[in-house]
Amino acid sequence: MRVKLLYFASLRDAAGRAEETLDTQAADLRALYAALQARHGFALPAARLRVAVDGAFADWDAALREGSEIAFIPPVSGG
Amino acid sequence: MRVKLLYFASLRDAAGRAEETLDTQAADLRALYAALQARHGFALPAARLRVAVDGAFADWDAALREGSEIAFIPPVSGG
Amino acid sequence: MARFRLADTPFDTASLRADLLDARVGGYASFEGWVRNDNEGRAVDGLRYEAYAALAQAEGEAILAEALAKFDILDAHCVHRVGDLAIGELAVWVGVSAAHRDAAFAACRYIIDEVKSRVPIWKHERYADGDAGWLHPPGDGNPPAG
Amino acid sequence: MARFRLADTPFDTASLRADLLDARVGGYASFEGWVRNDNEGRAVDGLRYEAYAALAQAEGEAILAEALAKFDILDAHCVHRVGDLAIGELAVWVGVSAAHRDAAFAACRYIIDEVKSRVPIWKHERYADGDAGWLHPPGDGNPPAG
Repeated sequence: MRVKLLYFASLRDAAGRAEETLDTQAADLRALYAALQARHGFALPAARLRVAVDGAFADWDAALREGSEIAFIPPVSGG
Repeated sequence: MRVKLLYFASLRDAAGRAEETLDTQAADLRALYAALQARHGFALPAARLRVAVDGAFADWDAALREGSEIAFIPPVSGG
Repeated sequence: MARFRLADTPFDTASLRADLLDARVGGYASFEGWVRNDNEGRAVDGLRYEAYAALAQAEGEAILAEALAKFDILDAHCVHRVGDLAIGELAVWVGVSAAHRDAAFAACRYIIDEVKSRVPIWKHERYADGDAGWLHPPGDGNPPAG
Repeated sequence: MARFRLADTPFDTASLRADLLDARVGGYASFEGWVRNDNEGRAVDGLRYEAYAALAQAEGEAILAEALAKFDILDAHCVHRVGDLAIGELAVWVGVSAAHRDAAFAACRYIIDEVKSRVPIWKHERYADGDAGWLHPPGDGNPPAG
């Protein structure tokens, strides 16, 4: 399954890139983040993040969709 | 005892003037207002007013002072 | 400088806001009261504010001093119009600067509530039906006719 | 017109305020967040806001729609800066118009609180001591170094 990943803020700094395209067998978004966390050394646990698919917040248990754009949302600090 | 009186809003309309100078024997500010109420037909009872002497809020039981400036303050409606 | 001011002509809020800018400010809350075209279901054409100026000034300053003592704010100003106002005109402005928003909001609310309940300013409304009257709330419900 | 907007350059609050003026408005509440020179005791030189723009826009609009449904207000707008900001610069503005002040204050507070907690915007602070970091509250207390 091929997906596009978007990284923001500290996740982007840790990954060293703002986006990447990935081939993955992850069963759901939670498993995908776990794999990326190991690969990029993300300090933030999934419990502190939200996840969005194609521009809308999604559930961590959702299965991946081919060609979707996935963004991991670290705790926000606007305002 | 000679005092100066200031009237505002509906009291001024009822009195037909913004101020007047008065010779009075009223024992306190409450008695003074009662006399003026009878004279000018003020609709507002003292219980709904505040009273100020020389630019500061005062107690209705205060005695009159020669030459003081007394203002009766109808319920306010700024803002 | 006085923190409370009566203005007998329209005033500019941009410069009032700018006066409160400061590198320590994280939150700025402001409130404005504008002349509405309606008061409790009656169509309003315009209004006039009258003040007992000396006492209004003193009471307004007292309220702003209270706000500075009660809340963790940096500064607060308030300006209230007097004279004739048309629909849509600015009647009162409150601006509060603080490090954080909790205090800015709380102080802004405190100031407008106290100004409305304590400062000797009176509103005379002219209605579309030709009636007019002074507002002396609460108690009589409707403004007096005439 | 969008009620929520990201701005990548400084914006003017006077025209935003003017957009909310209307003869039915009796109360206008606004809130502004400015860049402070201090965050929890650390001297701040400046900061950068980054957003996930598509989702930030959608979430901001959702918050303003919620405010219009929850509170008896006439309109509400919000603008949030992204990019590099210096001390004293405006980071976020909220404006709410209503017939009465209760609803205007409540909605204004609701909007800024929700924007700060839900809209995907992140602050990167540069400190006077040379350190810098992304803020990811709450939990870690101090911003990450580096």
